[in-house]
Amino acid sequence: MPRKPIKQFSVEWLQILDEQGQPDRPLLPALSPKEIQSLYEWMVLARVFDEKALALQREGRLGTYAPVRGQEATQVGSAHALGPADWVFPAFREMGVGIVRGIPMRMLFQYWSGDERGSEIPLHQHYFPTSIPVGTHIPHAVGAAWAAKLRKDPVVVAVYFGDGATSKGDFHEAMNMAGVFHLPVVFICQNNQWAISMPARRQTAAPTLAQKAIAYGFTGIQVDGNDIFAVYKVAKEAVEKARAGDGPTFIECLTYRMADHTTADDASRYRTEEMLKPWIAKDPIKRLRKFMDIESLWTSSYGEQVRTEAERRVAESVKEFEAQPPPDPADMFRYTYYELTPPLKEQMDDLLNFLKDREPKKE
Amino acid sequence: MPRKPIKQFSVEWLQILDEQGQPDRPLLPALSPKEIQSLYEWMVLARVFDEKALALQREGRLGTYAPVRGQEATQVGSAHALGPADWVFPAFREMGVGIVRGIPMRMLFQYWSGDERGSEIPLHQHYFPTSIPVGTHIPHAVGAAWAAKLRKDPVVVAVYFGDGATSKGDFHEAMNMAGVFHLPVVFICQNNQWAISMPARRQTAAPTLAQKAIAYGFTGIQVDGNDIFAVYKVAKEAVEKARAGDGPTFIECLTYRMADHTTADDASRYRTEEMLKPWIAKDPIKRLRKFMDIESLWTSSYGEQVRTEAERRVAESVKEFEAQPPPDPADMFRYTYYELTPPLKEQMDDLLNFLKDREPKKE
Amino acid sequence: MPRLNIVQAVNQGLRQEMDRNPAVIVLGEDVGLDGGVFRVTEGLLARFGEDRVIDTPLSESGIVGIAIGMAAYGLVPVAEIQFMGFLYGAMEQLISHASRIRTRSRGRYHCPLVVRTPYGAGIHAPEHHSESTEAMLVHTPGLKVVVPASPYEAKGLLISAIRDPDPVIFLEPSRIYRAIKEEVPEKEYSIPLGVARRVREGEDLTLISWGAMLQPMVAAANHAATEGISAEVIDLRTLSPIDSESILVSVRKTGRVVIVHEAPRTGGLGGEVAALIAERALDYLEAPIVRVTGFDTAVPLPKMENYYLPNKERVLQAIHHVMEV
Amino acid sequence: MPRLNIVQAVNQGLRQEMDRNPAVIVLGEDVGLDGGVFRVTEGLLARFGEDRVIDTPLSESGIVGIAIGMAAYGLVPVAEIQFMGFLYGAMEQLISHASRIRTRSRGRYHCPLVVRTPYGAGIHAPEHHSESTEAMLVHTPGLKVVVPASPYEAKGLLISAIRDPDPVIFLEPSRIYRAIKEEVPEKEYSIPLGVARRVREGEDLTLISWGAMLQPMVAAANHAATEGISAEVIDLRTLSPIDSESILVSVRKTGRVVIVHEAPRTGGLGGEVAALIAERALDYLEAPIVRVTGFDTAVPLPKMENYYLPNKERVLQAIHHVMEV
Ligand SMILES: Cc1ncc(C[n+]2csc(CCOP(=O)(O)OP(=O)(O)O)c2C)c(N)n1
Ligand SMILES: Cc1ncc(C[n+]2csc(CCOP(=O)(O)OP(=O)(O)O)c2C)c(N)n1
Ligand SMILES: [Mg+2]
Ligand SMILES: [Mg+2]
Repeated sequence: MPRKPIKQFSVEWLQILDEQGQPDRPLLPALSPKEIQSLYEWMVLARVFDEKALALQREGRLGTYAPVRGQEATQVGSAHALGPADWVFPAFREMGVGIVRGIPMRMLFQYWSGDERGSEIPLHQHYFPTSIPVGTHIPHAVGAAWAAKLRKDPVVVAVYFGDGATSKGDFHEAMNMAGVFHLPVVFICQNNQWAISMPARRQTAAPTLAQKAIAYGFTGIQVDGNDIFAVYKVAKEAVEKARAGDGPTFIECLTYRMADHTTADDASRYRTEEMLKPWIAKDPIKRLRKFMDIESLWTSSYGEQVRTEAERRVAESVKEFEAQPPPDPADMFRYTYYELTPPLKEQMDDLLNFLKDREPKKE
Repeated sequence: MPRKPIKQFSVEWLQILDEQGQPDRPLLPALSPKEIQSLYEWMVLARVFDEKALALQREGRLGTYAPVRGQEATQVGSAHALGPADWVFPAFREMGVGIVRGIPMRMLFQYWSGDERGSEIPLHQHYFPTSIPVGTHIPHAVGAAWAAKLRKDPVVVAVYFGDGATSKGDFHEAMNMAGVFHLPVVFICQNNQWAISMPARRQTAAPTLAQKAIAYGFTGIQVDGNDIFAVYKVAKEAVEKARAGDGPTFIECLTYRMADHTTADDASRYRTEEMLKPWIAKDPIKRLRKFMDIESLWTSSYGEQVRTEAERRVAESVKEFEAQPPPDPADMFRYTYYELTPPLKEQMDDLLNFLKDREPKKE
Repeated sequence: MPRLNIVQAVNQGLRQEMDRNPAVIVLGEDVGLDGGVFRVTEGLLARFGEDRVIDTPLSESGIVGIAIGMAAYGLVPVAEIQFMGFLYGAMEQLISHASRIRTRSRGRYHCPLVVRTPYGAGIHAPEHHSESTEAMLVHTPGLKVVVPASPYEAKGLLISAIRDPDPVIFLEPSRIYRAIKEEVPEKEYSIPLGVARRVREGEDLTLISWGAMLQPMVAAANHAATEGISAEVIDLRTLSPIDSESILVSVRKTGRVVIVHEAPRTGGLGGEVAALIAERALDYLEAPIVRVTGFDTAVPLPKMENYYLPNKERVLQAIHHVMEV
Repeated sequence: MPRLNIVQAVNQGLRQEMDRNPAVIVLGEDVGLDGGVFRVTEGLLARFGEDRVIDTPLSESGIVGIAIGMAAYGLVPVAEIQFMGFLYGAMEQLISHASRIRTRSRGRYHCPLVVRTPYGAGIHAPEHHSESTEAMLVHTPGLKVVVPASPYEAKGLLISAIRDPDPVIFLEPSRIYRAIKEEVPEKEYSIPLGVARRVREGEDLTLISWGAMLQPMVAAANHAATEGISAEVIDLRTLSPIDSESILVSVRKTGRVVIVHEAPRTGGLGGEVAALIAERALDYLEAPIVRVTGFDTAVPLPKMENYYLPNKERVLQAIHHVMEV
């Protein structure tokens, strides 16, 4: 039946480094050797942090933890594209982003130990506290972008979320508003191909997540999320476009969750070693290392030194984290409102009196 | 920057009758002259119903009412594509669909008079009661389609909603699930270009609503919603496709809300006569009439007869509607649960005792 | 002094706060050109422009969600949800985020957001236009909940709500939007949140309510006066944090209580009020506490809503009941 | 008889109902291959296949929304929401639709839907994994709300919930999912909804709770017994419709009441229970009603959740308090 095509759309894909670290040279972003090294160092730091967090969790020194492993290029590459005045709205698996933004690792450990003081992130880092309900923080980013635009601040807002988040209503409402209001937001979707046990291909019938942006009238692009140059380059362009007033971009970073969903999960229930294996070969840190090797930016002594330094910093942070005094039960009441309301004041006094004669109960 | 295009999409448009009623003949759907006449008759009936409802509302005999005017081709054309066993999930402006499905007009009047008995639609009509919260009924349609599929019933589910509804999270979650589960649903979006005072171009940055289906991995198409043949044809194909197990379709019917949003609205606050004028020329009933004229299916005496018959039927329905006894206050309690719970039983008895000695208060 | 209705009083309060503080913005469905379906935001678009008066897509969760982001960034958004029955779509944003941004960040961020929404039955509207689920919001720590019952109150409480550094849900009783006119000072003034209002002094019993239910309650109190019953009438006006002191002072004086609300009885805020009294003023009670409320049903469509809604007669019946004990 | 924990008991109940009635289906996030994050649906996919055990996208509103459509068509969907803290996204579907399909259609359609969700604090989980906002659901006419407090109860109540022709929210206290094992009959049995359970007979005071709070309450009652205080313990188990008769019978006997819940105090269901008593058993009360509850704050992260949660000592303190009056 002859129907008239009235609109055409296409979704593009970008990869710069192949699995062997071989670059498509004309595509390489303008990064100095030093910058490239620092990208590598961030990724290693994120990896070491992650490994330490898992170890602490196993020893009962941390609560449930959501590992980053495999997503370091996506996180470090995109975070590096942001300026210090830009704002970040993370979900819960963004420790790599947090580390690049300069959030003290001590606080990240604290957060995952179940201590609220880990969310007391200094304002100047423009890094919003962790949002647990999947996808629900995406509108916050859009609202902040409106505010920045209204204030004429040259600020771009980046919001991070996963493949699972794209199914949630709030993703839709926020994306749509970003399109309508033409806001300076970069949507960074880490398609790590799993939402707990749900593979991405059962999360949606769309063959790419990038094409979801078509519904909102702006560009979506898919990049190799294990290729830090591709991620950085696309993110940088999106940030510049947003800063120039040219509206939002949706970036699907195709990557892989190499670990369990969280320490409370057992991925072997729903995925095989076979499924994981190809992604070990695609490890984003390995890939950059291969490239750096080719470019003579990497030696084994440099590699060792980076690892050792990361371990030292992480160990230091663990020490700081574990040196924190226990939280004050009054804190539970203090931050509910600007001022304690009369009912809260009463409840706080009741609890404090109750505790006065008793050891705080521990389980 | 050379990015590799990996996916292409296009959105198509269908019109069969132009504004003068001139058909693109090869595209004409296979409809007998009698069927064409009955489509015309349904549209006129919907129009007459609508006019009567507005008149009744002005006289205080009906409550707030949401007029259909302008959307008759969209509603009648798509409803005609459904079989009697198919299910319909309407929003609130679907009186044209309801009439084609055989819902007694008496009940439609009742509903809009604020009488719940107007929603007591016979089950065999497979027409779900009106859903007021915009977009929130779309998942119901998807769920019913799953059930039908599970039961192996050859049933297709049609769900109606407006342009405004496409911004709501539930639209997104439902569309996505329909795609993932490959369900027999036809999404019929009546883009009447207004959501109360919001023009469709401010509802979304997407130039068509049809392209929203790309996000969910199935086909979206835009049709001229004032062209009953185009609507019917596309709907029919979508219904057959769904019935064949080939999944959902999203149909954007581009039409126009010719009246106020509801009788509580005053469209002159946000749109001018100038904006409305072109759409008067595109009136869907006029257009079919012109075509029928060309085809010698329409004479002025036929036209008059159709109108008179419609008026008679509507007048009859008004009579039936106004002959209904007042509702029984106990009904308020009866349908909350299958059985009256003890608290409800008590509350009902309290009210009935209270009322026994008093005239029911009227305002 | 000009006599205004609630719509006009809220409109004036909004305009004055927007004049005073450039961080205050308004957003919602049809709040711009249309001036809101009840005309509460009329004229604001013309005065403040599209940057500060934002017509949004049809997205309740999105409206509240973006308002949270705006607030975190430093604006003071006043979001309109067209009817309380459509607020449920935004519950996750309210409960999981708006109410917790402050505590989650230990005070680094806060959320000085106001969500205005018409609420309550009695306007002969379709389904979902008559909700009064204020109890759910009151049960959400971190939110404040305010309900004005007259034009003067509306303006003063709205101004406080906008200036409050925490998220405030501002429920506007649509049934009396235009039903009452009273003198409303042209200049800005505020009424503190968290403080109930004694509408009528009395000795024999205490009547407690808020919003549109004040009217039948006061009518019943006036009628009772003709029978020699002296009723004290309290308008809670801030439902969260609740002013238990004012309630208790009155109940300790009168020893008898009738609570009136239009929400369904079970789980309504009347239970909380009764519980406060049963905890703290039990010894003063001379009669069982009586609640006059909506029923545990959906609010029926207009043809039956007057059966649903508490009215003067039902309140009066309750007054007689507690006085007879 | 096999000794099961709550997870196993619910699993067995689900399996048996699915065996018995082909219209019963299960849907939710990770309910298939993964067997649910708490393993409650373990083995169901293998037994019943993908048509009846449906792994859904991450869409809480969609899950409840499609379940409503399924139910209207004739299925009996049992939807899992992964944690109660994610139920808020489905509030609009629950309040505006699930609870009203029957009344809206005057009984033509109904909605025999069960929404299961783990609820409550005490599992050392991240934010939003510790919610207990049952009061909001109880305040929604048309829903039923059920909370089992032990494995035996869990299976019997679940089977009733599935067979109930109305929408039932089934709240599973995650804190005691695996903490209690008890004998659970292999064969199917049901426990009627709407009827409270007397867990312990007593004369001096009545303790009322539900869910995971039963445990500290019973522990406190046992301790009080060693002090010569005889506490009657009531497990409400169906929160809506509430079994006021059982409450009143007990209170009329004992004259003293302590209500325990982990939800924030203000607007919690304890208020409703207290109000029922203040309305109907005031004359029997010998002491003020006392509520031992969570605080009016968000549930804190694990490091502080034990400060938040009512425990045996706090209940005991309340017992002493009401006994001293
Ligand atoms: C609204 C909501 N529903 C369910 C959950 C439980 N949950 C936590 S993470 C997760 C999967 C998220 O998948 P994705 O968005 O892809 O992020 P990823 O975990 O892969 O980083 C689920 C279902 C939640 N946190 N929030
Ligand atoms: C969730 C929700 N929000 C707001 C409203 C108020 N409202 C009723 S109709 C409408 C506009 C709907 O626009 P559209 O979906 O295009 O349908 P149309 O009215 O054009 O038929 C709005 C905002 C509502 N009913 N439901
Ligand atoms: Mg993922
Ligand atoms: Mg429209």
